Amino acid sequence: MHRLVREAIDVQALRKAMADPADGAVVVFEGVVRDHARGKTVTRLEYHAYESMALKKLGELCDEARARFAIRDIAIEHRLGMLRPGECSVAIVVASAHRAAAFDAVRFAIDTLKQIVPIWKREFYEDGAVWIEGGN
Amino acid sequence: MHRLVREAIDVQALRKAMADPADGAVVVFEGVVRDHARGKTVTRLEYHAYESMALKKLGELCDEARARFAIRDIAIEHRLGMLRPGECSVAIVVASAHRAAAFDAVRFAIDTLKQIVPIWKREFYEDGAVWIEGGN
Amino acid sequence: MSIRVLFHASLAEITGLAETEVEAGEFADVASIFARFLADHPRLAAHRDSLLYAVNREFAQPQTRVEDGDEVAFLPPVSGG
Amino acid sequence: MSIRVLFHASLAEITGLAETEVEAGEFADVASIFARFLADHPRLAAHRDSLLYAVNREFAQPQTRVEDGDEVAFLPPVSGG
Repeated sequence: MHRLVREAIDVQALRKAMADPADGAVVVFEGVVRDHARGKTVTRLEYHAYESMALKKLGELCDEARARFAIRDIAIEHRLGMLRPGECSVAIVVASAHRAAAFDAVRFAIDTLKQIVPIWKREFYEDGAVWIEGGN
Repeated sequence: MHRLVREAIDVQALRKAMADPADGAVVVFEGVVRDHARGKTVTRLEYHAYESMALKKLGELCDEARARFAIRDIAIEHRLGMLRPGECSVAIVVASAHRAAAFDAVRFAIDTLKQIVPIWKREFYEDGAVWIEGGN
Repeated sequence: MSIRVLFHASLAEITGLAETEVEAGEFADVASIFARFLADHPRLAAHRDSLLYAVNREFAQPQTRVEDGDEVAFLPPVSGG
Repeated sequence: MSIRVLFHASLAEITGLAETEVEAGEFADVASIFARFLADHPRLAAHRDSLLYAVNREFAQPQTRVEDGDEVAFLPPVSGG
């Protein structure tokens, strides 16, 4: 399951939708809007996506995670629009029988998302706004 | 924060208690009771702890995670008593500015917990029960 | 007989265009479309070395061929997550 | 003048004891306390090579000295998480 959403991400609902009694481990990653970046106070953060391609790439990323790691399932939600510090920008949930594969898959998913999924953030400071190019 | 609890672990509450606008990443690990183990159907799982020592070791483990990794905070809850398949046996939440440290700290915490914290599980099958010795 | 052209994030700000079209017959590849907009928007030059290209929602190269009905997108390095 | 002795999980089942006491003066180290319970509960022998020792909630060795007021615990390999 992968979605782009404009409302707050409900991480708990995403995690509950993944529940299965065969799972022994669930790993959740939440990206959160920080109130500081590049030495400045961040007042808001805007996420923009090339939506049709981002959905395609998120789907491919989930397929690759399922193929490469011994996991049962993976779900990703990325938020778009204007966010405040403390809000969740992306949530990734992986459920598996054993924990090592779940950790590996979540890490693969967020690292790959930051490299290849066409989504961009614009940081708003007290004195202006900047599109961020390139991830970390 | 580290606790041993006899009621269901509220992962969402644990995560919300860790919220801080300086965080950019939150990683959550949930151990879940599997309905199968060792080729058998697991009907229930009982967790027993040497409670005073387990709390001491969990505290040391949290201190070590905070010292070794660039994280803001870590919280661990481990459940004791009788659990059913699908229930959460342990939850670990790490919040940090950047994700790599959060992943490393959660993985260190669950790996170390399984090696040194005096907690044991007894698996109940349809035809009996066995104390499990040694982790994975 | 047209190719849909998309600019995202900072590139949309520079061109003032999020979405437009060009005549399919006039452009053989992605690079020729970029050159056409570079002529009108010289500030794009500063992004030339870092930008990513997509044709029909798949990453592409400057020399990737384009044809009628294609969707060509110019993308800054991504920064989601 | 006593030492508190704890058995956990499978060891409590074997000994039928979760918690008991021994006279402090009669035991110099952890191993001597284990030997005392091994005599009464020979099934403990099968666990000798794998078990863990703790004195006052810290991991210890068979040769760790014990004294009045100590809490000595015998622990199977842990399996929490």
